[in-house]
Parts: sequence; C-alpha cells; structure tokens
Amino acid sequence: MYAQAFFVAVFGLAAIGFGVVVFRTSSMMRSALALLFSMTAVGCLFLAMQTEFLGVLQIMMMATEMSIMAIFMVMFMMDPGGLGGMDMSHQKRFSIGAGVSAAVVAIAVALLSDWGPAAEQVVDAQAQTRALGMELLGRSMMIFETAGITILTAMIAATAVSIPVKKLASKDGKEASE
Amino acid sequence: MTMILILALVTGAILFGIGVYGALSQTNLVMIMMGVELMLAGAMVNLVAFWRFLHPEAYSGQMFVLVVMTVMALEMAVGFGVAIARFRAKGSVEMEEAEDLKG
Amino acid sequence: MTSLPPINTTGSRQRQARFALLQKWVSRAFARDLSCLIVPGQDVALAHGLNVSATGMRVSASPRDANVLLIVGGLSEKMGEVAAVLYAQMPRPRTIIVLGGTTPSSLPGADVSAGLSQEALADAVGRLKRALAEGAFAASAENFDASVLHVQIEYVCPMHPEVVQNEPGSCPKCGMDLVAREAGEQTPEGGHDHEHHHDHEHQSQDHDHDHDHDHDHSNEHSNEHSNEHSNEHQPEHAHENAGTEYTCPMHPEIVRDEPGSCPKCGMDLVVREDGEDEGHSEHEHSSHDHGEHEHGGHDHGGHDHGASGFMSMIEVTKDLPRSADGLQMDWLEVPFGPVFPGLPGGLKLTLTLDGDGVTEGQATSLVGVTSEGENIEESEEMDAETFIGYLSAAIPLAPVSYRLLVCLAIEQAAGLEDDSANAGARTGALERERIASHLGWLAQLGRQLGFAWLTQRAATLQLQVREANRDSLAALEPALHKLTIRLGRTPLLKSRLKGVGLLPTDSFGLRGPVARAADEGGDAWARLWQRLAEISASLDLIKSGGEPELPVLRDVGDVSGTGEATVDTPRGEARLSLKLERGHVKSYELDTACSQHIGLVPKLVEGQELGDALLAVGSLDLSPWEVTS
Amino acid sequence: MTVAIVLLALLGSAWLLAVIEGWMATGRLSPAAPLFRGLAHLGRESIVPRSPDRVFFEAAPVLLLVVAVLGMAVLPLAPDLIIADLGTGALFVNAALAYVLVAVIMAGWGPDGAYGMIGGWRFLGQLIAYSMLIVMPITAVAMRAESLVNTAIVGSQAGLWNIVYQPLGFVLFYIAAMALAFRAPFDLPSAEGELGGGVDAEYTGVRLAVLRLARLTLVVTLASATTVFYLGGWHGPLLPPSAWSLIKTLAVAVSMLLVGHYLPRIREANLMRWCWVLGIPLALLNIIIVGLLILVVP
Repeated sequence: MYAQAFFVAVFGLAAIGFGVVVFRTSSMMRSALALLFSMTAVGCLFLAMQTEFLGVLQIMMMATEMSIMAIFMVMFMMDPGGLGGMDMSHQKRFSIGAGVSAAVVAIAVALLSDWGPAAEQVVDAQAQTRALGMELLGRSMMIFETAGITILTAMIAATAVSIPVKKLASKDGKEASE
Repeated sequence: MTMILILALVTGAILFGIGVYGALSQTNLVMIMMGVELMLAGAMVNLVAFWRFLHPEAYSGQMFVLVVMTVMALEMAVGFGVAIARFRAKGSVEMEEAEDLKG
Repeated sequence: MTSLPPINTTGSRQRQARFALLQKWVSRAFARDLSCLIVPGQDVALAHGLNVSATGMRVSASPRDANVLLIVGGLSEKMGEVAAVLYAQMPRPRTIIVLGGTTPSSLPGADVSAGLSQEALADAVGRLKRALAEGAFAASAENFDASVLHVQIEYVCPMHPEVVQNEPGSCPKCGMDLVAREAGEQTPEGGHDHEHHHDHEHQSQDHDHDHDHDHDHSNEHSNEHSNEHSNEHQPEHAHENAGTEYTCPMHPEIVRDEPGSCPKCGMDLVVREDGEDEGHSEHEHSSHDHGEHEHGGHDHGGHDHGASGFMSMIEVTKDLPRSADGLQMDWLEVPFGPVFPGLPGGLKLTLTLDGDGVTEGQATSLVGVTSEGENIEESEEMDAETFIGYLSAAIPLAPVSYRLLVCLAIEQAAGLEDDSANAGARTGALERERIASHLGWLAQLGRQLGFAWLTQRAATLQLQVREANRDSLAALEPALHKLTIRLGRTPLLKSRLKGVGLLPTDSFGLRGPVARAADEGGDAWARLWQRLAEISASLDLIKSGGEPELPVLRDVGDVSGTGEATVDTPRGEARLSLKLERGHVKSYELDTACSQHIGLVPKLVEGQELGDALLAVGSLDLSPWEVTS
Repeated sequence: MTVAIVLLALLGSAWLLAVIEGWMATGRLSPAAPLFRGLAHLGRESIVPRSPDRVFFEAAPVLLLVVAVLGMAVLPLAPDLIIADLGTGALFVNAALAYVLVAVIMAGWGPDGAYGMIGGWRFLGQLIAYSMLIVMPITAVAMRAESLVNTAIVGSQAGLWNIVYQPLGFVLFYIAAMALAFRAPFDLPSAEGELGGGVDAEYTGVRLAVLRLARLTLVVTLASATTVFYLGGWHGPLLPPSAWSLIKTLAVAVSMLLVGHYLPRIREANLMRWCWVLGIPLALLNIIIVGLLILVVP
C-alpha cells in the first residue's frame, strides 16, 4: 500500500516534471524526448497501479511515437537545436490561465468527490491480460474493430495528404503510416 | 487506497493542465500536438486509476485506455499528414502564419 | 631512433600519484590495444605492400577510435594539414608512426619513423609498444598545437548569413543571438541548423582549444533577449532623425513610443520607423513566389526592422531549396574524405545532403600530380631516371604503369625502336599491376560496403600478387577464380550494385574499365564484373607472355627530341608527351583517365541516396594521385 | 543471486562475442584482447565534442546498455533462472527494445556532428520498419503459447520448437533482430564506409567502452530472445537447462556476427522496401498460418 503510493507519487512527479520540460526547453529534440520520458513515466505509473499490460504497451508505443515526433520537430521547427533561444509561444497569459484552471477544476473534483470504497486487490497480470483479451474480442469487439478500421483509414488519408500533389512518384508514405 | 486514487487523479489533472497550456500557447503545429498528447496522457492516467481502484472487474475500463492510445496514434498520423501537406504548400506550420484558417 | 621521445599523455597528471598500479596496467593495455588511422588511406598502404593488421594493429575508421596515426609515404602540404587535424581529434595518448617520409611540419615529431616496408612497419610497431608500455604516463607531456588548429571564431546570425561579427551579440536584423562558427566556414543559404558546424574529418575541432562558445553563449544570452538589446544594433535601418515607434508584429494597431510587450498577445514589440508605409513591405513581399501575403506585410516589417520576438517561418523557409519530395528543408554540406574509410585516400568528396539524399556533390583531389611542366628551370631540370622516379612515386597506386609510360615516352623521344625483347616482361609487369590494382579496388569496395570478407580476401590476394612472378601468379589463378565465383554467389551484392552509378549515355571521356563497362550496362555492377574479367584476362596474358619485370629505361644517352606514349593503366589510358633536351626532361604533359573521370562525379551523385552516391564514386576507381592539376 | 548469475552470463557472452569479433577482424583468436581494449578505453581521454547536447551525449550509451540489460531481465535462462517473470514478458522485451531507437537517436543528435545525425535518423526509419517484424512474429509465438509469459512460451515448445512450428516467423524475427542490433549487413546507422562510424563516430574513451559493451549486450539479448521464442529456450537433452540456453544464445549471436562478415551492406532503399512490401505481409501471413494451425491441429 505505502510502496504503491510511493511509486505512484514518484512516477507521477516524473511525468509532470518531464511534461513541464517539454514546453520550457528551446531545443526541439529535448522537447520531444522530454515528452517521451513523460509518457514513459505515465507507463510506469500504470505499472505501479498494477495495470501491467497497459503500462508495458504505453512504454512500448510511445518510444516509437515520440521518436517520430522528434524528427518532425526537427523538420518543422526553425531552430531545432534551440541555439537562437527564440520564443515560440503566444497568448501566454491566457494559456497559463486556461491550463491552471483546467487543472484546478479537475483536482477539485478529484478531492471533493466521494469516490466510495477503493478496491484493495486486483487479479494478477496474467489473468488481467487474459480478461482484457476476452473483453476485446468479446463484448467490445465492435468498438475495437472500429478503432482498427479508423486507424487504417487515417493511415491511408494521412499518406494521401502528405504525398506531393503534382508528381505521385514518391511512393513511401512511411512517415505517415505510423 | 483512496489516497492513491486521489494521488493518481491529481497527477492526471496536472498533466492535463500542462497539456492545455501547451496546446494553447505554442505556435508550432507539432508543439500543439505535443500538448494534445499530454492532455490525452492525463486522461489515460485517470482512466487507469478509475479502473484499478473503482471497477477492477470491468475490463471495458482498460479497453477504453486502449482506444485512447489508438486516438493518440491517429492524432499523430493525421496531424503529421496535415503538417507535411501544409508545409509543402505554405512553407510554414506556424499558427501565427495560418491566417488563412481564420473565418 | 634510439632514444624514444615521450608519448603524449592523457593530460591528467593528478592520476599519476594515486593509481600507480592501475597506471601500469593501463599502460600495458595501451600497448596491447593499438588501433591506427592510416593517412592517406588503407588503399595506399596496401599498394605499398603493407599488411597493417598483420602487425597486430587494428585499422580504425575514424580518428576518434584510433591511437596511432600511421603516415604512409610523403604527404603533400594539404594532406599534412589534414593529418594535423586528424591527430588533434584523436584521444590521448596518441602516437605517430611515419613510414618512408618526413613528418609533416604541421605535426609534432613522429614517435617512431621507419622505412616503407612490412618489416620496418612490424619493427616500428614493436618499438611503439615498448615505448607505450613504459611511458604512456610520462610527465613531460606537451599539448599539441598547430597553426591549422587555430581557428578564428566569428559570430553569425542563424537567419541572416550576411551578418558576421567578431564578437558575440545579437543580430541587428532580427535580434537573435549570434552563433559562433569558424571563420571561413561556409553556411548554406538560410542554413540555421546547428549541425553543420563541425564534422570530424575536416573542421578543426580540437579539444586542446575548447571552442565551446556556441553553447555558453546562447545560454548566457537567451534570457536577456530584450528589446534594449536589439535596439543597440540597428545600424542600417534606424535613421537617427526618424522618430522610432514600437509596434506589435501581429497587431499593427498597437503603437508605442517605448519598447515593451504587446498588450494583446504579449509578444515583444518591434521597431518601426515613423511614417513607414505598409505599401513598401507589401510590395517587397509580393515578389516572393508564395501565394499567401494576407498578413505578411507586418511580418516583414518586423523582419526588416529588427523583430526580437517573432520570426516568420515562411520567411525562413522561402529561400530554402526544395528537396525532391517538395519539402523545403535545410541542406547540409558534408565533406567526405580525404581520409575516409569508404573512399580512396586523398580524395575529398563534398556532398550537399538533403537528409540522406545527395543534392549535389563535387570531388577534388588533395594529392594530384602536376599535369604539365613547361620549361622546367635549369636547376629543377630532371634527368630521365629522376623523372621516372618522380612520376612513379607521385602515383603510389599504379607506379609500374607510369614508370612504363615514362620509359616508353623517353625511348620514343630518343628515337629508339620498339624493344621486342623487353616487351613481354613489360607487359607482364603492367598486367600484374592491373590485377593488383583491381584487387585493391575490390578491397576498397568491401570497405565501402562493410563487406569484411571481401576486404580481407582481396587485400590478401593483392599483397600476394604485388611481387609475384609468373609461376606464383599461375598458382594464384584458382584463388582468383574462386573469388570471382564467390562474388557471383554473394546474396545482396547484386541488389546493392545494380543500377547504382549509372553513367549518362552521353558521357564522354570514359576510359579503361569504366568505358568498357559502359556497354554492359554502365552501372557499378557492370564495372565490378568488367574488372573481374580483366583480372582473368590479364592472368592469361601473363601466362602466355614473359616473366613480369619492372620496366627499366634503356640507355638513351644525351639525346634531344619529343616523344609521346600511351599506356593502358589499370584505370584507363594515360598519355604522356615530353620534350627531352640532352637527356633531361625539359617539359612534359600528362593526361590521365582519372582526371577525366573525376568530372563525372557531380552528375553521378546528384539526386542519389548517400550510400549510392558514395558507391557510385567508388565504382569509378578514382585515384586522386592520378588527377592532374 | 539470480540477478548476479544472469548479469555474469550476459557479460561473459559479450566478452565471447568481442573475442570472435576480433578474430574476424584480425584473424587471431586472442581472449585477452577485449579486456585490454576495455582497460585502454578507460585510460584514454574521453573527448566531448565542441557543442554537444550534453544530456543526450552522456545518456545515450548508458541508456543503450540499460535497455539491453532490461530486455535480458525478462528472458529465462532456465525455468527458475529469470530476473523477473512478468505477466507480459514477451511484450516487455519489445518495450525495452523500442528504447534502442531512442538511445541511438540521442547518440546521433548529441555530439552535434553530421555523420552521427544522419546515422541517428537513418536508424529511425530502419527501426520503425523492423520493429513491426519484431512484434508480429512474437504475436504468433504468444498465440501458440496462449500466454505472454516468457517461461510459458518456452514451456509451449517442449514438444516442438517454434523454429519448426513457424519457420517463417523465425526467419523474419532473426532478420529483424539483426536490423535492430544494427550489425552488418544492417549497420546503416554506424556504417564505416558511408558515415565514418555514424552514431559511434564521436565517442571516445570511457563512453566508447560503454557504447561498445552496450552494442554487444544488445546482440546477446536479441539472441537470447530468439532462443526463448523460437529455439525452445532451455529444452535439450543431457545438459542442464541453463547450459542449453547459453549454448543456443551464443550460437545465435555468433551466427549474427558471421552473417554480417560475409554479406555486403544492404541498400537503404531495399532495406525499407523489403520490410514494408515483403516483410510485413509475410508476418501477417505467418500469424494467419499459426492461427489456422492452432485451430486445426489439436
């Protein structure tokens, strides 16, 4: 119980810390990789909450996803190395206000609600994975399939959008198929 | 146990708040996407916490997290597709320069 | 060299007192773990008959992983400078072995020098090992310093390459912090990426003189990125008599007398001249070929007159070149060579890279031979033998061919008849060198392709062929044949080479194997098989001809005249015409295949992937030594 | 105790691979050479390039090593010789290996040199393609075992090894593993002939020693994964289980080194095309075939 609380707190802090770094560094690589480590910390948070499959999945998926994010950052930012020290933000006050109020409202809800009794134990990882599989391919199959089809559609759409309009010679839409 | 639940929820809320700040304050499309990713991550933390501490017997909770992960991947795919197309056409993915998107 | 000079140490003297035992072991490890970087290149070492790995040294690909700088033969002045830069990049303790030449003036004295032979090399390595085991931590270490390493640092604006200052500060045009770079370094147009500032092969990045300015500087200044700062640098635009106003780049209705930030968006205000009309910048903007100018006028006002906060991305990207896929990206100019594992030593290839693709490239030789000598001065006048020695030493990759070339030309100048007695021996020597040279090319191909087996096999065979007589060459035939068969069966090789380095059909000036392979498909694959076929053809010629013997000039006496000769060197025909006066070479003119082929490089690499481009250049078998200047 | 044994086995295997690597390069079998080389690296100056991204530059080799060790931690050497027998072990191997990509990109970006940078981004393309060929064959393996637990996966191969049951999956996984370890012929990110060392190019001294150790460890981890997923793990007659695991792992690792020695580097365009056009459909086919086999054959 206390160990769990400790790990949840540690990984939660790590996720928040790296999340802050994302918007505070001027190097785009650092920004993208800070987001990656924030996501990894979230994955570890899942692990700390005994949700092993989702945690490992999150850790795995984000590594590739954020690496792709990194190359796009380098492509699309004017100053990827952050050497110029330029400011890439606008409407700061409004954004801070919105961010803080969103967080405050959510925290207030979290603190003020009566969550009722919390479950003490969950089944082990193996049984969880099994049950999740049964859920996915049983009751929730339609939703899962829909998600799959949506991904396929998005992949095709993204590829179609990103290849050059004039000459369709460039066949590799691989940057968009992830 | 409720204490851990609240801890996780607060974490999720702060992540969401950082995401909101990022999505609103950044001028570059890719950075905005990062903000959105952080918001989704905050949501996921909450979902997992709810599943773990409130309804560990209902696996649709976990399934929902999977769907959110799918949405993250989708957002990346479509976002970068749009970014490439826009960059190709306009030479910029800066929001300050996307005045043509204004109504 | 009896008394060994102290080896440069790790420079960490405080370790000395404390870890005496550890030091002993580490010193021993230094002696056991030698890894050398060969200057000018491994191909040259092989052509000299040096088997470096037989001495127990590893051959390293980069100076970072090397601790021995192995200089083979004499170096030109330019190569000497390159060697100094490479030496500076090696981690200490680092050592120098010089074989058969003098130490370039840019380098500290050689730790060991020896003659140009395998025995001498083995002996030198042995001496070096002993010296290292004893003296790796010698106290008398000196910092290495050379004039090439002193780089002047200048500060440029990442956005405006024309802004160059000697001191750090911010750009007068856009207010960005200036970035340090080495003087003389070229920035591609609009290049604002930090990555092309250093490249370990060339730009003198030396740890003795830590030019850490980039980072320190931008850290220092990133926080004080204020308007005052940018105001100080307004030389061109802020007319003194014009009242200066500050406006927001996004919200033109905000106009203030003082710097500050915009109340609407919080951006830093930018300077605007009083009464400046928008039409001016609008007009300027419409000259760009991009379609959307709705809002651009303000951006441009800011851009031209010192915006400190906002920078238009359209502005940045509009001048960038467009890649093949239509995205406007930064291009990097990256030098490959002159000491690069995938290219012949002495050849410098400068490629402009768009990601992993090459947009343009150019090859230059740092070691080329002089193509002509006009009216050679009395004092420098060379007699025939000296000239032969000079030319064959200048071209280490094919010395026999050029020796034969000079012999033929001089003999013709002297009016001697064709010599049938020596013809067989001369052909034998030429063909033997052709085999050795092609094997050397195969080893080079293996190095470029990361095909370790081929490199080792071809290098071994080359060393054997180099000095072989007719019988031993005949004995090597099965091995050479097996190599051919083996290459035909290697998976991935055909898919790697087929279609790479395809020469345009209208290329002219092709000679040698490259010309002969042009009919067979004209790609790297065809060139490979052409060279393999030539190996067996040469072998047949030797078997039917005479014993290979080094061509020796027949006695010509003190004759005068002009002569011209052509020899089919391993890389294609070379022509030499010379004028002889009283047995001395008065003037000469040399025309080689590689001088023609090097001009093909820009066409070959353009639009290729990096790997393919390098392979295409490699498949030409360019010998930088034969590139005349 | 288990941790110590596994780490020792990992280190020993890495040493053996280094010896064999040296033998292939110089033709001499000298068991002490890797030790001396490591010691010499420790004594050597470790140069920091002029304007590095210091965090990435320092972290990359360490991250690579940690990732390789973490991957090994969930792979069993014997039924009870495993550091952590996770409920999602097969997936965890993937998750750990995905960070190889992160480490290599960091190593490429960190030193601020063109060669490393190109190498790092090359690996991004390479790994996005080939991580598919890691995940999909593992899916088929997990289908047969009806579990993601690595010990259960080995257990499911007691009668018939997966290399026989799903040879297609083995071939794809083996190729993808080599691509992931970026050894020849897939060494595009660190190609000497093309990039002068690529991502390795700027590392010296202690950092280089860590990087080399990490790369060798990565090969061992991947070989061990191949053993667990396809070669029946610890199953084998006579010898004790852990000995069989080690023998198979080393055999796979050495075979990976040898294949690279006798092959030229793959062309980048082909590397991509073959994976997306050929590899992934084949991997899907493999899943379908294994699914049918599971349903049809009891």
